[in-house]
Amino acid sequence: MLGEGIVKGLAETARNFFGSYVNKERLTTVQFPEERLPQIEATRDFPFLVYDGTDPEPGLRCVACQICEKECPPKCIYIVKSADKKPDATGKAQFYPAQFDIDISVCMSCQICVEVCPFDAIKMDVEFEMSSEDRFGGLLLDKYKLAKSNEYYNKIHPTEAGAVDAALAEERAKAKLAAEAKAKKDAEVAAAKAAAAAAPPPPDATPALAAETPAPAVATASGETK
Amino acid sequence: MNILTDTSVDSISTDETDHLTGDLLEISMGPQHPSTHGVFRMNVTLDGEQVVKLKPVFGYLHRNHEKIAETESYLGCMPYTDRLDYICSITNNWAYALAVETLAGIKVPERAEYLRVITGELTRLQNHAGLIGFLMQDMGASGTPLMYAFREREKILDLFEALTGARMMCNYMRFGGCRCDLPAGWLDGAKKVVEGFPKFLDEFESLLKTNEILMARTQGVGIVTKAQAINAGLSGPMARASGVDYDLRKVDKYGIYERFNFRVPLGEVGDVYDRYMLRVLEMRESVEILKQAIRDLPEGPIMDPGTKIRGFRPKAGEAYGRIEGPKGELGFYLISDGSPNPYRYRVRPPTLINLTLLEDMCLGHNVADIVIILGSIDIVLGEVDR
Amino acid sequence: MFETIDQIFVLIKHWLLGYVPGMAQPLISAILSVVPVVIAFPLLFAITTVLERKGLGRMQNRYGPNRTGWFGILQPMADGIKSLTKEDIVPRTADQLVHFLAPVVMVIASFLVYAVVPLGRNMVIADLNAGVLFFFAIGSMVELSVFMAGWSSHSKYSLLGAMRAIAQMISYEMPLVLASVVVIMAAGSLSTVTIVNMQAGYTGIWPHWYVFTPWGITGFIIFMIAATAESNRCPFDMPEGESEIIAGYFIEYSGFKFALFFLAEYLGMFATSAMAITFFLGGWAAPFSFLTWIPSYVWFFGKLLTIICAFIWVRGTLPRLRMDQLMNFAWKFMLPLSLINIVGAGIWHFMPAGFTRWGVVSLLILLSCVLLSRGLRRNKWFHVRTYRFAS
Amino acid sequence: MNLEEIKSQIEANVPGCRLEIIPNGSPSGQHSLLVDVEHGFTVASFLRDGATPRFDFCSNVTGIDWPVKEVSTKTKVKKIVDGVEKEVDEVVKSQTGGYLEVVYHLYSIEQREGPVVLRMRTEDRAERVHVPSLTPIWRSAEFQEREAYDLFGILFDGHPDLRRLLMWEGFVDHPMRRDYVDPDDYEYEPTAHDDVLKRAQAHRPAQEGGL
Repeated sequence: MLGEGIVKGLAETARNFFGSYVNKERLTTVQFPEERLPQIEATRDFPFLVYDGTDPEPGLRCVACQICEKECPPKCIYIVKSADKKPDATGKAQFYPAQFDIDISVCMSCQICVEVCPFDAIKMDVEFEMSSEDRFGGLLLDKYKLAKSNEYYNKIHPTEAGAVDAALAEERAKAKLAAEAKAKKDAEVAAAKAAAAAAPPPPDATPALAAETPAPAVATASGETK
Repeated sequence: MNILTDTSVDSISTDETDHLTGDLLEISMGPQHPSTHGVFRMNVTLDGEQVVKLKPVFGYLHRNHEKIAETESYLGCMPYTDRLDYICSITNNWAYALAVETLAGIKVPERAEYLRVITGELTRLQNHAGLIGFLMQDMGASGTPLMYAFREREKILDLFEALTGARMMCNYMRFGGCRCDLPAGWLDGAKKVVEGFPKFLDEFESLLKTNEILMARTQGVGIVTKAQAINAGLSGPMARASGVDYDLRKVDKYGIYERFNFRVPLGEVGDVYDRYMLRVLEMRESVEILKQAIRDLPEGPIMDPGTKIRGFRPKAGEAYGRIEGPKGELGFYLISDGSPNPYRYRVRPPTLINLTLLEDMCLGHNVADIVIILGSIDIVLGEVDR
Repeated sequence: MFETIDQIFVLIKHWLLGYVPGMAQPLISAILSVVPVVIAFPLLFAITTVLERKGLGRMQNRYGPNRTGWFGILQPMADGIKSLTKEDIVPRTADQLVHFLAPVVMVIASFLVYAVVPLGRNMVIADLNAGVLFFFAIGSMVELSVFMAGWSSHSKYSLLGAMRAIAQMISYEMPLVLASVVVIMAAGSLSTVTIVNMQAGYTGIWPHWYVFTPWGITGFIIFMIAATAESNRCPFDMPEGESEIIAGYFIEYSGFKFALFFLAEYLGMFATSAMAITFFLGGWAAPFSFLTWIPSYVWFFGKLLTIICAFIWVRGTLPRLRMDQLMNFAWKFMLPLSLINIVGAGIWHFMPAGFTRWGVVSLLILLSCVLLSRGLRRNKWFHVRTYRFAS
Repeated sequence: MNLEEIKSQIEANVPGCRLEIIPNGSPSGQHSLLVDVEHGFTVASFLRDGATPRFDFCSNVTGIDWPVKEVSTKTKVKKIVDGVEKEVDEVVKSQTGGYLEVVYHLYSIEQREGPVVLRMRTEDRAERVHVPSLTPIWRSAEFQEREAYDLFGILFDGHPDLRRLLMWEGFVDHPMRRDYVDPDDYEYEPTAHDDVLKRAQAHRPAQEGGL
């Protein structure tokens, strides 16, 4: 009979019409500014820089190695490496980015910078309400705008950050052991010059791995002990 | 009628106008037109409402993807492939990863292969769901089927976000495996979505399958014969709707597709209705594959440990890798000269080649049919123009 | 008491007219009748737009407008302000005068038809004894304005839209008129008021509406389908066809002129729906005899809203037909069926009351309906297919 | 299916054609068949209609630019230097490239075989850039050959509608060539720190003065 399919379709829309009043499954719209979806942990949008401790200035994990700048597909990262070294959060002297800018109007959120970073210094943010009236300047984030604390990172990506922290702690512990061993050796060797070498290393700023190890260590501060 | 004649560069001359029957009307459908699925343009010559000539005009979204890739590392090309066919980024990743793996002879661990199948088939589901919704929208169904399709697609996009961090630009695969492993609880969510999907298909079918208007509009419109389809290089659901038994999942058996039990539906006529129905049937088969893959997913590594992602330099040589993308055969042709950048990086865009027969399909039909024929080809301009 | 509420608008009018000097009375009386109608129906238009958007939204599993005012009630106000403040663009090559006149003519024509619509008991602007004729005559003025709009815009899309609109409207005017002929035959009058009065009685609690006869229901369905096409509603919205020819004949209109077209379209839809109510659904008459205490105008607008909801429902479900299929449907199905329906009504008239005439007329109409639909289905391309799988 | 077999099939059926198997160094093992330009069309139509299996599906068509490149190969040669015979590294410089290449990837849908990679080379990169169009044989090559013409400047003789595909009519250069230089007069989106920005800024006064 002509019209059978049409009637079936009408029944379907009627079912959906009434269903949308009773069934939450059918009405999936979220009223945005008032309601928000729960944060999905893996969500990513733009990169930010992680710092340890409370102060971003020394705490930045970034050592300006510029790998991300080279690997960034749309070339939105701009880094100027510092000429000098400054102590970082653990107290070791490090190069640091004198300038670290990300043009998020160019960034395409591919997170390749995160993947290639050997220092776990750059991570993906979840902040998306970043509209700005200034089309160019407002979307160019400098290192002060980019720097966010490790606590924040732990808050937005708990699983991932937990793994990173554990790995870092392990690295540091290893580095500490190595440094202690080295210090011991040094102490034995330099027993005669007792005053110079016997001083116990500070608890956190222990000298770390040998410089040539490319492992993702926080710091290679062997220069200090030498 | 002079003013009504388009004077653009590639306008078609109307010299052969028969003055007894009146002038031909030339209209430019697109680049700003609601149903060209992006910035696509067709120069259409009409006799009344009948199409007598149709010339597609491309390039409004051209960004020379292939040239960009020549300046990027092999890893850096990966996020750009997301932006080819931005509806199904994961299968684009897969095709590129497959091409690089063929080029460098990389083995992919088993778990990664399963993850690829799961995400790839989910991509197919959401692509086809979106497409049939858009096709109905082109047919004038004021958004209802589209919204149902999007409601379902949304669930799959949520899964993608939970896995890869992004809903559409997933950037998920790497040559030698996948970027990240499943988060906790993801598989259960996926299982729920996959099991709920046939319900949506049933709903969609009862809404439209026997609808007289749908049948009247789509049957007998835009017919492609089997011989035409093969000769014009049509691939994917477009070719299978014309009866070409050519599904790369069966033919090339890339990845681990030979382990799964699924069927390849074939059309008889090759008209818009067949193309629409084939997508519905393919979704049902994809659901079957997904069920099997989720059931069998093994434990293990997700990346080949021997593959260096950064600073990857394959040996000089070339490779063509292709997969059965949701829209057709998506191929990547790579030439390496031993440097970290591909010497030549070529995308075989399925939708561009599927458009080859657009004029042949539209001739003699109405303006309204152009829209649904184009809709049934399933183009994405990001891939057509690259 | 109920009588007073039912007649309240009439009483107010007479009370107001009492203060007017005798000479000015006809003019003031006309104004007093016209102004409420001119206010009420655009108001209904505003309500309908919200209703439509929210209804469509719910059918599509979303909320619809809910930000302006309470639950989005003020959305049409916002839309109106927006369209008023928008720039009025006239194409350089357009025929300026005709381009300006087209929406005006359309709105005027749409308002004029309300002159003969009985909105309630004793509530009609002009009880013309050829009211039905007036309605169809003025109704076809819309075609003129559509063509004016399409031609003067000097755009190919609007030309296509205008051509489609003319072809469609003229084709569907035929079944529209023929479907109402059965009512005129039964009522024996062209006056809308008489037609409603003929249906106002009750047998027991059941009303004497024409829709409760075999020829009446057929006529009603034909009338509604034709009315859908006349008012360019889905699935017959080819003249607009936003996915094909974008907006059809009013593609080159913007701002308030566009809003006027929109208004006129909805007014046309209300008018044809109101006529369907008048012809087949007993106008302002209550559906059951024990419900007559509810004022007549409430029944009228209630029925009107029901029909509008049906329109929205159909729009939310169906895809659009193609031009040639639409024409086929009009000339090969609707027209013959409405002619047979007239024959059926004639047979009904000359047969004695009882189940026999019910059976005979129903059988005649059903049979012809099946035969005609088989004729439409004879097309090779009209089947649910089954698919094979590759081995 | 073996490329050697196909080569011998073609040689037996298309007299006079010069074929060469280009080896592929990568693990993919997709070696290709270089066909001379004069016999390209005949070879292709033989592959579609006469060969076993019949290659009825032309999947991918693309161009490649090989600019002239100096390759220096080091060989150890025995030479008499200062009257003493010594083993000395001798650098032999040779030139490769200097042509445009079209690549066709052919499959057989019937036999499910493939790919056969067919290559044709133009004589040089400037003037004699003609190859026969295979669109009359495989319709799927239509847009792809147009694209190769557009982006590489390869002229396909016998193509029914050889116009630019992606760039606009009136665009002069061919952007996929290796030595292509951006015209530098587009409206660049200004981005901080971008060398593009610098170029655009440097260009702007000249443009304003020039126009």
